[in-house]
Amino acid sequence: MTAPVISGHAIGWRVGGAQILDDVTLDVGAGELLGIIGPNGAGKSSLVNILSGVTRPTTGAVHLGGADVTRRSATRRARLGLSRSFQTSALFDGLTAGENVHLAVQASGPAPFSPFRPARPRRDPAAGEGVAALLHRVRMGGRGATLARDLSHGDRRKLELAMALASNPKVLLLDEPMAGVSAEDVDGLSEIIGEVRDSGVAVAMVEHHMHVVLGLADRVAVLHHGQLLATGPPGDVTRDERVQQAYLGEAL
Amino acid sequence: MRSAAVLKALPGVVILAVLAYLPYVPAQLPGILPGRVNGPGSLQLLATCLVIAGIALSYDVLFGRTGLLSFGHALFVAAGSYLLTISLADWSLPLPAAVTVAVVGTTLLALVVGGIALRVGGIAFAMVTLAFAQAASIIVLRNPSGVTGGEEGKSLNRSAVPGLLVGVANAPYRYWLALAFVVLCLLVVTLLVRSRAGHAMAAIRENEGRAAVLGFDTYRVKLLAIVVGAFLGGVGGIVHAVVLGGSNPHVTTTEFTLALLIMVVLGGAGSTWGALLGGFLYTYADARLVELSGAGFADALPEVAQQVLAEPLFVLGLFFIVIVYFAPAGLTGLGGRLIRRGRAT
Amino acid sequence: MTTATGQGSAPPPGDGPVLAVEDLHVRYGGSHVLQGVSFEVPATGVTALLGRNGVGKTTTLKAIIGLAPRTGRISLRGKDIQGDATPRIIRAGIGYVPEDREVFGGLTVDENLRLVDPDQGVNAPIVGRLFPDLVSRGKQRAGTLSGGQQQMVSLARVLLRETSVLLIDEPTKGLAPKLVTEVADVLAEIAQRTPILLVEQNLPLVRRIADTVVVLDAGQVVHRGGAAELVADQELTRELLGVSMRRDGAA
Amino acid sequence: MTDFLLIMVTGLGLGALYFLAASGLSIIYGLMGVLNFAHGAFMMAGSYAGWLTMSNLPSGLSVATRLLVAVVVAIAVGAVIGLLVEVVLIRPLYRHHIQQVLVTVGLSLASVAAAQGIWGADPRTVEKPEWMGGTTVVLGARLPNDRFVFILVALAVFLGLLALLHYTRLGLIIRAGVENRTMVEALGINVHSTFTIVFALGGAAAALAGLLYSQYAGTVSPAQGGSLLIYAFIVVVIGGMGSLVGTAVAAVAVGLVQQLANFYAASGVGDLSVVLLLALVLLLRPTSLKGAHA
Amino acid sequence: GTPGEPGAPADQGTAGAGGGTSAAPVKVGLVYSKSGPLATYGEQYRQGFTAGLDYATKGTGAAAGHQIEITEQDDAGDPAKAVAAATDLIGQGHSIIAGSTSSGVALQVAPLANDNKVLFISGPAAVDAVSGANKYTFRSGRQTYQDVATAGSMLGDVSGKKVTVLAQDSAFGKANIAAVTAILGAKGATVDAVEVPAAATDVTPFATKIKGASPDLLFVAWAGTNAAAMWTTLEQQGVFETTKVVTGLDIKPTHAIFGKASTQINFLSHFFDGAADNAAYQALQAGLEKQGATVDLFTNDGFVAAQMIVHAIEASDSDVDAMVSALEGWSFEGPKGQLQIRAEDHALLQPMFTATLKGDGGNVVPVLGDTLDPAAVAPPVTPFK
Ligand SMILES: Nc1ncnc2c1ncn2[C@@H]1O[C@H](COP(=O)(O)OP(=O)(O)OP(=O)(O)O)[C@@H](O)[C@H]1O
Ligand SMILES: Nc1ncnc2c1ncn2[C@@H]1O[C@H](COP(=O)(O)OP(=O)(O)OP(=O)(O)O)[C@@H](O)[C@H]1O
Ligand SMILES: [Mg+2]
Ligand SMILES: [Mg+2]
Repeated sequence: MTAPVISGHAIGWRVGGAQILDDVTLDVGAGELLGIIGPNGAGKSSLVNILSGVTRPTTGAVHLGGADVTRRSATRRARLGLSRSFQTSALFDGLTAGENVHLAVQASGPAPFSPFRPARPRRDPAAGEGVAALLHRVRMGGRGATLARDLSHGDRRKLELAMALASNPKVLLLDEPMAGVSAEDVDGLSEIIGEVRDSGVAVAMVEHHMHVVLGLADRVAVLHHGQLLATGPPGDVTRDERVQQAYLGEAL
Repeated sequence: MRSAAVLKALPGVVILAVLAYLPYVPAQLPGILPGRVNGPGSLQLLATCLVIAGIALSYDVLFGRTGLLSFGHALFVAAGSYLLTISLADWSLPLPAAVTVAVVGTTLLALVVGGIALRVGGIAFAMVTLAFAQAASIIVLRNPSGVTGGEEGKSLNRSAVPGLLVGVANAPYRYWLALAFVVLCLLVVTLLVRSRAGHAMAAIRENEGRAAVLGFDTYRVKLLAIVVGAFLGGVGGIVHAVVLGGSNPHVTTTEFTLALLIMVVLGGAGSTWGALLGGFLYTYADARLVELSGAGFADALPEVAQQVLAEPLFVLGLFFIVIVYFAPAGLTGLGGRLIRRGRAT
Repeated sequence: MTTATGQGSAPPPGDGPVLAVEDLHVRYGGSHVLQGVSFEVPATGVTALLGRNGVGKTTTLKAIIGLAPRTGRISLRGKDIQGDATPRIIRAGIGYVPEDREVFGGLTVDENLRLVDPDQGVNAPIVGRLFPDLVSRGKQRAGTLSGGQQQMVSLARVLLRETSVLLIDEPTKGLAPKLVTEVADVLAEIAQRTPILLVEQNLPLVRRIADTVVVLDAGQVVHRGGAAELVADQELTRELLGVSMRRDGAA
Repeated sequence: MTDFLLIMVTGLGLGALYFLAASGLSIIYGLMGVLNFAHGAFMMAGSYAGWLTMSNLPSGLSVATRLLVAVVVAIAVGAVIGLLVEVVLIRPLYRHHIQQVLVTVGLSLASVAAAQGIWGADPRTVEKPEWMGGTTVVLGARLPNDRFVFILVALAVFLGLLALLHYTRLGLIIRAGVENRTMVEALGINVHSTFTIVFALGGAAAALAGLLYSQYAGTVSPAQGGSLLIYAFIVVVIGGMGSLVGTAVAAVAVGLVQQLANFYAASGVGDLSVVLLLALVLLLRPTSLKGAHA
Repeated sequence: GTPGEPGAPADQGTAGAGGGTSAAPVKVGLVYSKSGPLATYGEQYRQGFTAGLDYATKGTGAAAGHQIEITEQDDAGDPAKAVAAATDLIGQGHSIIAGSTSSGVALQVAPLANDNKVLFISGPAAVDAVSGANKYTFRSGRQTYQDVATAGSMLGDVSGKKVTVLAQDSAFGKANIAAVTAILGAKGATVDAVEVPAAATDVTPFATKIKGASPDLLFVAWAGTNAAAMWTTLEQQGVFETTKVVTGLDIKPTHAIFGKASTQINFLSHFFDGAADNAAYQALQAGLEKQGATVDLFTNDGFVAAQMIVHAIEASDSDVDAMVSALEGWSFEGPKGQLQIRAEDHALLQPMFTATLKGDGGNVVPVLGDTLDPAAVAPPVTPFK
């Protein structure tokens, strides 16, 4: 395996007197997909927040592409090649799907808010094609002109993914991308995520749909009460008795 | 594609061309304009309306485009206006230098004030900008070392500006100056809206948290919006001072910012022509309602009602509420809706 | 009165449905989301409302309690509630668990519950029995709860009051597998006393607790029947929902 | 020492007036997220209602009696105005916070202009009970009696509102409704009436503040409410946007800082002391101002 | 064609041709506050003007055979509106503008008069800078200097006395402080000032400072809305016990705001009901009565403005320079006594009054103290720039 693209070292996070995360160390390499599972409230979203820079850890360090980014803002990390999605979808509801993606492309490009550069250079078809390609990549080719607020749930999640991909990220953090997605779309989404991973991106995915995690993940990390309970290939982890007891139960 | 773009820009160009030609139109429009259209009174009124329209557009960069509710935009207009009159009169600078001082000074002020005020967001931002503008207003009224003229204002040093801009007979030239300012605002705002900055501003207006995570430095984008708005507002202040022959403390007040807000909403926030239309109509109505109230149209009403109707702000305030209510997209939005409905049936 | 025992509420007239929806239409601006939906919720058990993303399942629930602009006939225990305002409909005996939890993030867990039942809050017996995790978190602001914990608050909220039918929208969305099982058990238990109209994507769960199913597609009901039969019929599930059950069972 | 005592007591009195002016604004903002720009107009309504009541009651009654009646009338008028404004103007714009602000801006412009049209722009004198116009000498300082009244009223309003918010079901429903009105309704609770009550409360508090301020100023004028409103805004911002306790602390701080700066500091500092205080709070603790509710 | 011109010659041609036989009317524009914060001042001015025009034209409304046509415009106290209105009036051929209720308006309109060579007669605006502003600007009321000089007269010999000015920290306040320092300082008084910030709500700190310094004379220059609170505080803190307090007497409706202090204050006054008695005063009183009004502070300014305008038109109906020459140095009788327009800077030299208030039923009314000679309160000459 290649050197890890993103890693967290001994991450701890205390808030309101509670130790939410405790000594969590994990990493993801290029072209690798790490599944993060664990009971509700285990600290998965908190971990994603810390890796992406939305919250600062109390202890420990985050490295991105070899550099220590623990003190860098979310914006800086985004520009260093980190992308993420949210547990509850966050889109520009008043804009169309195409515009949403376009903004994501612009945000990750050079001079993202220069007042002196047109947002859509007339003679640069590449920009427009980029948007179309991204939409196509998440199987939303025909929906570019639909307002985000009018999209169905599954399409919203796909759109989020397209936006996360707009920056050609080195690292992609996904927080429950399949939540509330119908069975049919789950298949589509996992296929897309698989393609992303195969293109060489380091992907970390929090997800409760076990069959998706098992189908996609190269390695799985299990969080429990803020601690790393187990890491390893999916098969090993699901056989781990503690994992079964804490997380899987008698799965439906 | 190209011809479509030309077609889209056509109405605007026609409107501007008609406006530019007005000083050659000797017609009388009784009730609408005082005296003939190209008389000094009418042109002075129209010039004032145009300047304020441009300033309203500068405010729309913050409010309509970026979603920043600022109650302190007056500060920048006042800075442009006072810096010009003070540099001309007290520092005896030549006109180009004075204009430079006013523009640069206003922009720097925007950087400082915006930099501090943007440490908070939403309604708190509105209130903080209000407090700053209020402080500026107080300073102007205190007349420090006699430079601002306090509540009496500061008149323009007429010997320092070209003769063409002074005197009643030269009203057409001041009118064209105001029109040129509007064109400048239109160009800057149109280019800004199409630029990456404009799109980033729209993103912040829609969902600021999301924009931040996408990688936009929202603080800087908002600061940019404030600076661009302040730049145009400052230029507006300069033109305002020239058109009116001086600075007066009214432009420092909260009422002035509130009026700008009303204009923008009236015309349609986030719409270039909307802000211009709103600014123009508000100023026009404010000036003409005073006239009309004396015209006796309300004689049939009881005296109290007459007294109340004689207050332009009462009429404007109520009208504004009605607009917010029934045409939240402003007059331009309403117009668009009517046109679409007309086409549909 | 505080547990969902159903005693005291008037029994449904005969064996008739507790909730009947007839020719329900919902339009949002230009789009006609529901185009004449009709179905009934029997007085016992779980009725599952199924369909692909965006067909209007959530909209159906919202329309029933007056949160979506609707036309048609909706009656609760034979009484017409179509024109009523939301709070009235709710007080007539409907409990609603929204799709995205919608807990009050600024309020504590306890306050969230006291909103429904001023007297008990987090110490209500039913909370202790079904969601022990919440009891110790009474003073935590609900906005800082994990997604799953918020779902528990949302569920607990409707169980504090006595209702004749519960409308529950994707209760297992974002829940850990173990919790999914637990919630399924809770729902099954509740359903013994109070009928449930359940929107759910998780077919195994539907198979486990639902008695009847109603499938929506393109704004209309395309299938009604027993839950077991539908889930067993792979052809039909693929046709109606675009999936087959095989692989799901493998986990 | 004598001077210091006098400055402190009048500073507290001023703080009390600021708190009264800000309290209505603060609860309406804190609970409903509505920045009520018409608050100044509410205050003006209170002061005019009081003035009209006092001048229309038979002059045989003592001034104090007439003042008490005026207080009741003003509070009632404020509550009714608040109620009407909420039902007619605010409610239909639910969720559109900016539009709500805009409507109140329009309302404040229109109502001040209307008052100016009806009663003129000039200040009108109001009567003041003999005792309230007098002073009590403590340690050589002549402490104006009316400040004690202001302080006591402000304290009563503060405690009353605090209790209402935190110990009543109404407070709970309001706080929930601010976040998600639809969901409160979906739990079977009628929020409309609750919000109307909040606005009526805010209106009543504003009217009371307006009336007391006119007692302090000795006059009523259309512009009075607006001038007090600026301070109310600053107090609400420094206090942390909608926190009642914060508002109270900030009101006292602003009142004291202003008086102390005016007495001890060079002219010019006193002038801007309040804005400087605001900038300082902003630079040091921006997070406390991000808009916590209740 | 030339912008702004094309239609003009034709327009004016017809107007001019029409007036071939009988003398053409002279158009006079009044730009003053009909609405806004100074509407009451404006109303008084207008009432006085009507009475004055009647008096000066002997009821004909014409001077030297020219009908005087009055056009009124409201400036709402806003200089921007005033400039627009004046521009409009000048553009329509008005060669005489009068009005300016507020100082801000006066200072912004005065340059217009110079730019366009029209006669401007400023109204109630008190700012000193109107005198000596330019050749075409005159005033029909008093100026701040005359107010202050009147106050100074009340102290008798001020040499070695301590004088404090309590003023708002604004241009108006600063002008008063400067005037007091110049006038009374020159006579040997030590003058200091307590400036109250515009943002101060409560004046207790300032009253305390004054009490501590206990000056011989306190001159109060206050134009704010919280005047009543200020007087109450001065009274409560016992300033009147040790210090002689002087201030200007404002319009009638404000006489009540002095509260308990009213009988302890010495007032200087520009004009009030019963301040003088002569033919002009009686004409003013009668003229106001016809309009259902009574004599008050600014009715004088309107009356005098009308007198000046009629005098100017009698000199010439269109040559503004001739009007200016006729007015310069003119001496005449106005309602408050003998007035003279000083040629060097167009200051209006006029008598001033002192007064006290006395209770009269529930009301307070002013009582005349001294009448000061115009020369005793004459401002220094500020020649035109
Ligand atoms: N600001 C906070 N204050 C107090 N507790 C918090 C805060 N933020 C999170 N928590 C707690 O930290 C724990 C972990 O939360 P987190 O959202 O990371 O869980 P999760 O693993 O993503 O769960 P889920 O699968 O349900 O989304 C939860 O118990 C939550 O209540
Ligand atoms: N407020 C609204 N305005 C406009 N369209 C809406 C609105 N709410 C829902 N829709 C549209 O109505 C359709 C049905 O939405 P609904 O949320 O009911 O679907 P659903 O079946 O619950 O889907 P999911 O499985 O994703 O939850 C969707 O196409 C959606 O975009
Ligand atoms: Mg989570
Ligand atoms: Mg749904």
